Amino acid sequence: MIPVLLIVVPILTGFITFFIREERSAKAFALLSSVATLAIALMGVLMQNSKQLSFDAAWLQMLGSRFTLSLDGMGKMLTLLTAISFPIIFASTYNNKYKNPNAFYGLMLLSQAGLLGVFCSFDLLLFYFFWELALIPAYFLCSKWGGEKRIPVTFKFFIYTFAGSLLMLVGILYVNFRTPEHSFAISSLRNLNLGVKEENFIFWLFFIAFAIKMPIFPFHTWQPDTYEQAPTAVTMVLSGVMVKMGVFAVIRWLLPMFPDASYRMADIVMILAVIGMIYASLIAIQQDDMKRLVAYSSIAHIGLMGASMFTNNAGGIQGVIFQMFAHGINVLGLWIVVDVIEQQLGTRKFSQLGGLAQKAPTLAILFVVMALANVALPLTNSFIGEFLMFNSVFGHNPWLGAAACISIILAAVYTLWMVQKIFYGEVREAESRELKVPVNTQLMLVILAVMVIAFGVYPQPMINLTSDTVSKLIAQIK
Amino acid sequence: MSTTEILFWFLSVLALVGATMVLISRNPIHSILWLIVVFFAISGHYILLNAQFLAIVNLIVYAGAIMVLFLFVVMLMNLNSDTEPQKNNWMKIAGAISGGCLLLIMIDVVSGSSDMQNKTAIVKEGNIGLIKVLGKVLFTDYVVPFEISSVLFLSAMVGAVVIGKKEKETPNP
Amino acid sequence: MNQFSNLVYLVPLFPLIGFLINGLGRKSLSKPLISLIGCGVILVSFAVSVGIFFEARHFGNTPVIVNLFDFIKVPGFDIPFGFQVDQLSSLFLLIITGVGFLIHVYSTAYMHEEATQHYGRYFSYLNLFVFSMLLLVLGANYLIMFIGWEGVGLCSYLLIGYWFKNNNYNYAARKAFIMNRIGDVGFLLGIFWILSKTGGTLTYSQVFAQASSFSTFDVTAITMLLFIGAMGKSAQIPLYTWLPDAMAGPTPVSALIHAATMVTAGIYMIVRSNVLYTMAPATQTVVAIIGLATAFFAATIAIKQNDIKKVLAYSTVSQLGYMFLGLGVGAYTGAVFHVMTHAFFKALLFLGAGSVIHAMQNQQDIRYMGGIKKYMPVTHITFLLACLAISGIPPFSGFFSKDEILAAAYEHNLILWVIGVITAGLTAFYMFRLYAMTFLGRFRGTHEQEHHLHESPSAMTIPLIVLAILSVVGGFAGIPEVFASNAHGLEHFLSPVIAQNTESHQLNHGTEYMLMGISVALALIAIVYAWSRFSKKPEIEEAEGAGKLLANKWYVDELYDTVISKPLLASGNVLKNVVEKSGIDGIVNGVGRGIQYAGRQIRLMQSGQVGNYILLMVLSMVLMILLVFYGNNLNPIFNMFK
Amino acid sequence: MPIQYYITLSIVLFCIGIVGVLTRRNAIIIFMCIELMLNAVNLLLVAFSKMHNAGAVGSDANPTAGVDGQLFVFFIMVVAAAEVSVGLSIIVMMYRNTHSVDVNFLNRLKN
Amino acid sequence: MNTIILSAIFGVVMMFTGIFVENKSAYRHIAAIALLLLLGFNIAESGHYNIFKIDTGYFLHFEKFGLLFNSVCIFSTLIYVLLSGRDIEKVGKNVAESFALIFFVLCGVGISTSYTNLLMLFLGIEIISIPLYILTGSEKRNLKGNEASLKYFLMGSFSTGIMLMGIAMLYGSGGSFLVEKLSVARLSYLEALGMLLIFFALSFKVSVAPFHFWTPDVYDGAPTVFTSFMATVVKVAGFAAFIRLFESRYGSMGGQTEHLIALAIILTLAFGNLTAVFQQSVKRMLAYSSIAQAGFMMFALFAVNDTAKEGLLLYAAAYSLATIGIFAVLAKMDDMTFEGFNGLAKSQPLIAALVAIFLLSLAGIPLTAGFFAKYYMLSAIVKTGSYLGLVIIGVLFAAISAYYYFKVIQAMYFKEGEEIAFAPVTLTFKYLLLGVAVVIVVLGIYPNALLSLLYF
Repeated sequence: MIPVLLIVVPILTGFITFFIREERSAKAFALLSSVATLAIALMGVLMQNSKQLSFDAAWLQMLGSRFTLSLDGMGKMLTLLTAISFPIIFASTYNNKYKNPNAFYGLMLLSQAGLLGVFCSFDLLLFYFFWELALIPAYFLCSKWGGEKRIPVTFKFFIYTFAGSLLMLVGILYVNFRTPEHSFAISSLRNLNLGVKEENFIFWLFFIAFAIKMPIFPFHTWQPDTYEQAPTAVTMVLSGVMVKMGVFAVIRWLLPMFPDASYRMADIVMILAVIGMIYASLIAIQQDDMKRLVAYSSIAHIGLMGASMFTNNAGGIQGVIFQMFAHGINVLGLWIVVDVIEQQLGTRKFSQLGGLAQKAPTLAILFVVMALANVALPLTNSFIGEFLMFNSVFGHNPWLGAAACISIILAAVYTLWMVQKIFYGEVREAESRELKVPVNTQLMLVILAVMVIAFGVYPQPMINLTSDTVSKLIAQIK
Repeated sequence: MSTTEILFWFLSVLALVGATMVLISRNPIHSILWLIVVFFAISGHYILLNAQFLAIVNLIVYAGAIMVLFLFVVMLMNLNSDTEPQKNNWMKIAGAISGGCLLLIMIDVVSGSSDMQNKTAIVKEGNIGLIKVLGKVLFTDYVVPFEISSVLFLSAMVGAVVIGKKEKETPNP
Repeated sequence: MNQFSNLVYLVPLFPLIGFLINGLGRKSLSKPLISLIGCGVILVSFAVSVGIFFEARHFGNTPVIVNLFDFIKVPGFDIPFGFQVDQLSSLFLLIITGVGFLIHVYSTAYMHEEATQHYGRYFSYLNLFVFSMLLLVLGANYLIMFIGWEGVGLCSYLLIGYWFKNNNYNYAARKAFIMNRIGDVGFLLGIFWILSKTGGTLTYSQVFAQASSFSTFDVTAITMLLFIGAMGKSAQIPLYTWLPDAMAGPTPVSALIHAATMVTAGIYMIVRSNVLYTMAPATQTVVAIIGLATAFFAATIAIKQNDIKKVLAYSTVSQLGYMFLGLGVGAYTGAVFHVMTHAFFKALLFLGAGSVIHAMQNQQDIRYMGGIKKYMPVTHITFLLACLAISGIPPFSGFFSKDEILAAAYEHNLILWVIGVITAGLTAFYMFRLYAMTFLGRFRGTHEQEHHLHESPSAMTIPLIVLAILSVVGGFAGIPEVFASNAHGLEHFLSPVIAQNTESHQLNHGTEYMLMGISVALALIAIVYAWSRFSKKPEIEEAEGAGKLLANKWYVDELYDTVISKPLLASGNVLKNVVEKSGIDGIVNGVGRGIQYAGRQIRLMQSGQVGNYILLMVLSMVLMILLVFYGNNLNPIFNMFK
Repeated sequence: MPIQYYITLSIVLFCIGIVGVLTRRNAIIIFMCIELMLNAVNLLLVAFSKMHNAGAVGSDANPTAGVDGQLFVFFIMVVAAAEVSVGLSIIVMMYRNTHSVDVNFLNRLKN
Repeated sequence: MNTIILSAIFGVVMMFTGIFVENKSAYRHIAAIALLLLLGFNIAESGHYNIFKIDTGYFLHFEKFGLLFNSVCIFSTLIYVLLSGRDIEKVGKNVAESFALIFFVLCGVGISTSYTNLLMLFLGIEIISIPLYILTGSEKRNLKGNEASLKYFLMGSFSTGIMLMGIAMLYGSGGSFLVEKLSVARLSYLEALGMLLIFFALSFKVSVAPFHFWTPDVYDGAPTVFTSFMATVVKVAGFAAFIRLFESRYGSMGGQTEHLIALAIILTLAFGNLTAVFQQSVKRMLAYSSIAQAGFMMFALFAVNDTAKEGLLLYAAAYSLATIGIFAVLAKMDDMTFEGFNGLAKSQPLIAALVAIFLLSLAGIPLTAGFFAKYYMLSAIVKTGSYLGLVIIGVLFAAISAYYYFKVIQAMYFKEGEEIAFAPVTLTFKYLLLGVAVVIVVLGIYPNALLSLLYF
């Protein structure tokens, strides 16, 4: 029942929110709803092997699809991430004003439902449904409430990801056709028996869709623009949770379905991913806009996950899953700070910022914590994931691992550059405006910072959470 | 060469010449007249094939009714070779060439068809073309399409009324 | 029995608590309270460390390992969050907490003028620094060491950039962090390599136990990668340029970085991994050569520096080079010994320099000092003692430790020894150049500065005195056999952690005396020359020729800038503006534009003229009939879609 | 007569009709050419009808074989008549509005 | 048979209504009631209830698929009349006749979905076409309408000629007009050529490239209400006729047939989608998009299996309903360019939302019927086990199609416009539109709601 509740609660409340015209009520309602979802997700995480964790009902029997939802370790991890992110987003941006708040919050909740659905579904067609359900509200959110160039940019994002999804749809149809019982259930898809050529081909159909979503070089160009133009609350969803869909999907679907093709293609994918890491990092160094910098840094981080997924290494995959969570938390923190600065000072350009540490020391400290997590400093949560991932990449191919490690250095370069430009140095004359960090935002940042450190110091419970998924997966691949 | 064959070739040549003249005549009225010639030739073929009913209907309906209608319209509009719009030459050439290609290909394909080798159409005999036979089949087996074609006529009638009736406003741009 | 050692987690815990209290309460706590907490926690750690140190004598070959919890445990590997207490780590604990405590005390006076809030921030950073360093030396496996390793990098970043309004300081801080990161990547890769060989463990005891099964290539690779890490952290060629720049931080921080913590991490790590290094002679050679080169190279630069802290910084680099030379020739104990003595006198030097700077109102250029001797007697005496110690004059501590390394080098290769001794001479020269220009001769600063010149408060002088005593007597911990019967106390103490000590006992006493004699003589000549020359005629004008080359640090910074930074930034720019915009995004947008273009062109077929439409239809009919009846030859094209 | 003759004849007529459609601009002539195409089909159908009847001649199996071909021709004529009435009224309507029967005269709808 | 006869009768009834009833708005009510009856009797026929006991074995055969298809068409027409009835009244003077013609078209649809004889195919297609020529030109004073009508008529008759030639050749080869007598495997060139010619002609009717040229011009020129009808009910009926003929029989077209159809599909998708991208007018864009959608429906023809037929049914419903909905809204607007939609979401939030749902359905976004329609089509091809490339091309073009559909959504939601000239709509209109959207969403979540009717 838990996964059903996870999806139904945001959908229902999302629709209800559409009808709450009054701004403050809409906000409060959305926040409440997301907290309720968080409570459900926590219940799910705490439950062990309970029957409550899965749900199965007839749906499209003619097509062989069933309404199958379930929460395994990885699912728990990501539903938890989603469930945590939304209250934090709502709370930290509580003071922001949006036109048509009812639609804004309603769409946000719908997209949350889509995300949760993606993480819970164990039926490939159902998965596809939620995959799209998460996309459409995001499209509307970005196009309606975004920046100046929002319409063309978001449109590109939409068409790009939509094209990817459609390719995946072809793949889905094909694998469904090739299962003996024409089923979409993960259990039968695991036993696909495809020829070498066709498996490779179908692998790419799926992978491109996922790669666009993640995004992996060279499918990434939609991402910086979209992050830049989207309203920051939506950017948080996009980069905190939504990009994880691609990574998640690879682990949940791609690897078990096409273990052989994954093995054959591992090198190509990993090389692409590693190129992307360095490439994105180098570009990040040259950015003048906070959002774009974080966006490129996100590409670099995801690149590592992309490389590590294909290493066939339990530790590596565990690292990827852990890192999905960790990266979600960290990047959320970064975006919150970006949002505060943008809301209060009206700019995101480094060239117009400086010396904010004098105006808002607490914000500076919290931002530095997030920045350090972004460079994967030990005892922050992302170190754990990155350590496991680098290790697996290195174990797969030392040269590739070494090349990937360059990004560790570059990450430090651009992240510290950003910290320095924004918070250090003298206060800019042009920006003598007040910077008052609202209490709610600060509180959320503190929560995030605590999580960053806590999971960095004591990650084992989270790692244990996903061990079942990984061991199953590895057993399947081997 | 028997009489039938002579007749066949004569009618064929007549039909082809008539058809050709339809499209090269500059004056629409001439075209219509040549088309009537073609219809007569085709009716001649029908008679040769002992399909008297169709031969007569063809003359009455086509050469008689339809062509007269055409003639009326052309005369109503007072069309003649001076007002005749001409296509530019390359369009004509392109049209002729593509039509010719189609002709060549179709002939080639059909002549390669094995089941049409050594088959003949019976001329001058056989009674299926007679009114008696046709009428019987038409009103027994073919009554359904016969009735349904009335719907066609109804709609054509409605159409002629709807479109043909004169309205008084000035045309919209 | 091991009651202290089992409480080892208290040692890093107290600085951590201090960090948290001072960090979170920096706005509400008063300055004295902050000082009390900041120093107190270190003192407690020191007390525990002393207890541990005395227990550690009796450990023998079985270190105490305290595992707190599973840090990372996945199929494939298992890394606990554990501490290892043995002779080596207990010694380092003592140095870190001991010297660290003195520096803390010193800071209370030195930083007194800062606003309370920043004062609290400063102490919390210092505590964090000590905490990280303690983690580094206490870790029972390479990962925990790495945590501390990166942690000290972070703290150095925070402390160097402590005055964050100054962008130059920020650049220096960033440079330190990034240079360290480069080394860290090497270290990390080394860790991965170890992991791939040991099947998932990083715990020292297990790694070393399995080391014998590693191939030579693996061991060489691992040790080289680890050494890259050490290069970054301990400022060896080519990753040393951050250290002189790190002078941007407050002077006590420099003392902390250079003396007790951070830069010695590389030495510690290699000594800790001595089992591996001993198995990789190729790496050892590289370590020795790089160490020596750094020692010499930095010493040459130090000769021409005019910033009091810069001279000391290059001397640190040079001394670290010595230590690596020791490691490279297998004198692990010697290296540790030198770390220890260096900690004493270098801390003393920096704190002394800080005292001078404090008195001179932040004037750091020695060309504008001179004759301070009479104003600041305590500082003067202690500084002189430190200079003698670093120059290797017996019986000061530096003599013994440097001698041990040189002796080992001599045994290894004569050339190493020769360059080592020359470097020692250079060391003596630039130290006394510094000493003479600062304390001797005539005061060259402004009147106002002269007016303010007076001895520092006792919170600063007492640590100086304590350190001075240690600098003088510290050498007896590892006194060579030539002088005493129960010699090499340190070596005996450390012997359980050092698998195979190649240090010579074979050198006969005659040779040993000769070596000592030569180096001491050279040092004395240099001292006398420097003293006499610079006390009378200070070097005030700009350097020229070779001197300019040295004064500009061999233009290494500029070289790095052109060879690494600029190309990196330029490539970033090219990627951003060309590859990304026109290349990849260009393709993506090009597809879109191509579709629009195709749409525009195709729509022209829609000419609006029936004739054209029918013509196109007839033509396509022709083509399609052709395709169906004559199209067998086209099959390959269509099969592409299958 | 060999059926091939008839087939060839009607295809030639049919294609002449097509060429007419392609080369003329007068809507009425184009329409006439379409009628020509229909007549070619009619001729072919009748010929086929007699061809299929050939097997039945002299045997009692199916004396009316081929009769549906001729009936089909009848229906084609029916439809043609209906089409003519609609078509001519459309042409007349256009002529009333534009005083032209040129099919290219009106081409506001394009692209 | 109920549908065919009743729709003819209702057509006549509508003609007489025109004579005896003065009140124009009564026509559409009568038409709606008639359609409801028609729908009822058509459904009754699925339950083997016939009013007329006529043996039609030789010409018509009524089976589940055809009847269900009729139901979809009649239902769509009903929705169409309800939504756009007022707009029909505004076109020309002969309103009752327009309704009558619509009924005659439905009669043709009934024939097209159940013929077993090529003669009936011919008659059915003609019964559909001739009223459409008239409807297209029913705005007599509108030159665009004149042009569209003339073009449609000339090209339509031309394609009829082609089809007849094909039928004649089939007759020559097989000696019969019965569909079932057509050989499954290719026997003779004559027959193959005949099939090919019929293929061309039917491609023309359903606007498959390269025989699609009439479509944009005619749809654009015709009065918007009738475009709506033509683009939906008539088009899908054409497909029903198409698939009925070619079902399991297209082997008789010759060896390269698969390739031919694949080529036609690719061309159709390319022409439709690429040209639609560039359009400025929503109406014309919808015309091109209908070509693109035809490309997708052609997948059914390519695959000809059960999935394809189910899919075609679903496609017919999804596509018709969504398009009718959009056209109904479009007919209320003066400015039919994309700019005309700017800011619609503000002035007409509900209608904008519903139009968005229709567009999403056309684009094939999940949770709308359009998704499953496309899904079935793709699935049908995948089930043939080959030609995966075709499927990929299909989805890529589907992605392009999202481009122009979303342009409308963008205009409605994200762009600011001046006050929109939007004809006042009744509450009924809104609720009806809402109902259509609900049907689309229900089919998008549970397509079996429609498809299971095929099997019970």
